[in-house]
Amino acid sequence: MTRRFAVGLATCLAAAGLVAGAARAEGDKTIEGIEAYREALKDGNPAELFEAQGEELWKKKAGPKNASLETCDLGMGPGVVKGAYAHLPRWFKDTDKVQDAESRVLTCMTAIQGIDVSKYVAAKWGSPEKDELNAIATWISGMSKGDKVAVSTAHPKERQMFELGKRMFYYAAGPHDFSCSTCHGQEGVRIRLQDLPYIASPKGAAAGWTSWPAYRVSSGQMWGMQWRLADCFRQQRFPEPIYGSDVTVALSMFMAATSNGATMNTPGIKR
Amino acid sequence: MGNPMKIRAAAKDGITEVKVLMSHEMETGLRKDASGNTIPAWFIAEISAKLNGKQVMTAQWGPSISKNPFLSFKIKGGKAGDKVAVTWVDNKGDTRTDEASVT
Amino acid sequence: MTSQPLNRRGFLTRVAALGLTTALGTTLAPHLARAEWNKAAFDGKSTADAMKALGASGTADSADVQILASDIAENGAVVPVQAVSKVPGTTRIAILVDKNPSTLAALFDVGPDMVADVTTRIKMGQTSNVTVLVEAGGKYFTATKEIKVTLGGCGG
Amino acid sequence: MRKTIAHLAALAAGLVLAGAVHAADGSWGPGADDASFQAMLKSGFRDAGIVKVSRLEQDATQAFCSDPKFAESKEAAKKRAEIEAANTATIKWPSDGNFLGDHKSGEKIAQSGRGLTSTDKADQVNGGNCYNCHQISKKEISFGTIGPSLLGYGKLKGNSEQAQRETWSKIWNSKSANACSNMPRGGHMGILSEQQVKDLLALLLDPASPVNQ
Repeated sequence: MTRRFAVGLATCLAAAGLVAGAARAEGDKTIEGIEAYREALKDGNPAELFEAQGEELWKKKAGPKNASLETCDLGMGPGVVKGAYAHLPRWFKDTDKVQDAESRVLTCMTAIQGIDVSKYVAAKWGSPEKDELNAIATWISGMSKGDKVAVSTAHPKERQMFELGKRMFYYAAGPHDFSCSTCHGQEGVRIRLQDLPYIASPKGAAAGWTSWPAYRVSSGQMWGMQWRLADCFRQQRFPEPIYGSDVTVALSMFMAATSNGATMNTPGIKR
Repeated sequence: MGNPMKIRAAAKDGITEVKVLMSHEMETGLRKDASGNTIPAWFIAEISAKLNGKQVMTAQWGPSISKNPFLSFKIKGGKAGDKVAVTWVDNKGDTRTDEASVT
Repeated sequence: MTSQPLNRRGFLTRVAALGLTTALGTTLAPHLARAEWNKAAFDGKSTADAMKALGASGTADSADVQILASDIAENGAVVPVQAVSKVPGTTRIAILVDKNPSTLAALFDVGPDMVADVTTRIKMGQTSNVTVLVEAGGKYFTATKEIKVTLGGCGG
Repeated sequence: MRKTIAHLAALAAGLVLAGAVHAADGSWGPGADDASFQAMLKSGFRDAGIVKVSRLEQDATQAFCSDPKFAESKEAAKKRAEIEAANTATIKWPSDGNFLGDHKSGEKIAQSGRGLTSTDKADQVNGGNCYNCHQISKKEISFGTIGPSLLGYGKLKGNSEQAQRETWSKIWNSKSANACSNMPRGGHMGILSEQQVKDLLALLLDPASPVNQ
């Protein structure tokens, strides 16, 4: 990666050398300011408001079957939420699919509550339907806060999802030739002032995986990983990934399994 | 009546620090929707807090306070088990009160 | 947890429908604070305007007033600001963002049971001076700091 | 541009097959389990706004660069050179022979990251996304670092015709010099108009531009 990057830009790099000194002093001050800003935000994360809503939705009877989601099996047995997020995505016997928290909740809404989830899948980001799903995912993720990520790739389908996700990570297309790796394929770079984790590395994968769902201060919205990925694809100039689809689960699987052993710090707070 | 607030109140060395998160849009009245219509101002205008029923804090806010507001303030006195109640009223007259115990 | 009794909500809805509320809708809102919502001050388009509406004259910078905020905000939608007054007898603390359309962000009445130390988060449309104004014994003290607002993300 | 993509898609299909050989050691990655990967792509996306699922079709350059491990390998050197040559052949030089536009317009284009996303309108003027990855003018402190700093670019490089041609080809088609550059092919892919590329050149090379102050 470094090599291909360096080749075409050697002339520009020389130019950078001229001014690097001055730019660095200015840059350090900027970074310090941003650090202080981020620190100040940690004091109160509005994600807590969404966790409360998510818990309420989980426990509320709804749908044609007038049932709550309290018997939903997130992989630790029916009704067990504590610690479940740290083990997702995983393969589920009943669906014979690898699912993340968000796609699994859709399965439970269908099976337990009798809800036709197609309207939830189709709904726009920021719609009441998607807000419900985000709140539920936020609450589930918070119930694994402090746990170590422990995602299995032992089942052949889990292994397959991991590999498909890895391949998707490097898939370049669209008018800008962007892939996930264009921005997240190397260490220590940023877009504007936004640090970009190198997601193919354990440290970078952890930085991404363990801090979503997160409250976005820029929009005042609560984003789950599904929304995070969808917006990455939007900025990649890709079409929209379908909520809960294999491509989203595959990327999550790649990230989650690469970050195994890291500590869940969800829900997070982001710019 | 909005969604519940999140209130944390902790007493230390004779001071109770209260941290509140509120669920509110805090529309400025300056933004336009997709069809170009101005979205009306909608924001928490007044906020107050009581410690064991006694008013200890009042404030007025404008639309320059961020969406899903955060407020932290300090009360003289207070001890574990005391009740802190926070109330907001928005410019549409909607209001909400939530309570928490001091830890 | 207590919520608004429905009958009063209904009343307010009807009032709104009749167009009796002002644009900011405050006329008939219930009042918790001692003072009426200070429309004139919140309508102020600059620090000077807002201060005038607050009756603040002869303001002076004071080391006893502190504004604690990062030099740079990664996003103007949420800028944490802490306002602290060590001036004895502080009765009011205001946070003003000079370049905001509504300059006055917050106005706290500091009663005898309160420490003059409040933190909230404000919106900033652009890089601007932010002023903390303190009233104590009829006198006014200030502290001002420039907070830079940067563009984060891809801008798309 | 659409024509180019269709044309190159055929090339890409060939490449994907070639990839299958390369991955025959039992590892995953491009080429392996291709059916599953294609099925995943097909079922995983939907049209949104101005963006159709057909955007997922790759041209030869994109297909090649989607397997970075191979693309950077010794064995791929020949292929890399071919890709660079093919991209070089696409470069359109300024129709009136003038390379430099207006550096002030260039700054605006460099600042903008808009255009061609599913939430952009079809008539949205595309930005260059430049500050997202490069430091350019000293005044803008919010800049990315995926690309090198371009501060003082023209001061170092000069404003000769050669400097202009090099810079033009880099912006028009970055893959002409580096098959898998992270930089978009601004002119070639129709992201930027000829005038916009001229304005960006002025931003970088015009001695009066803030970049060179």
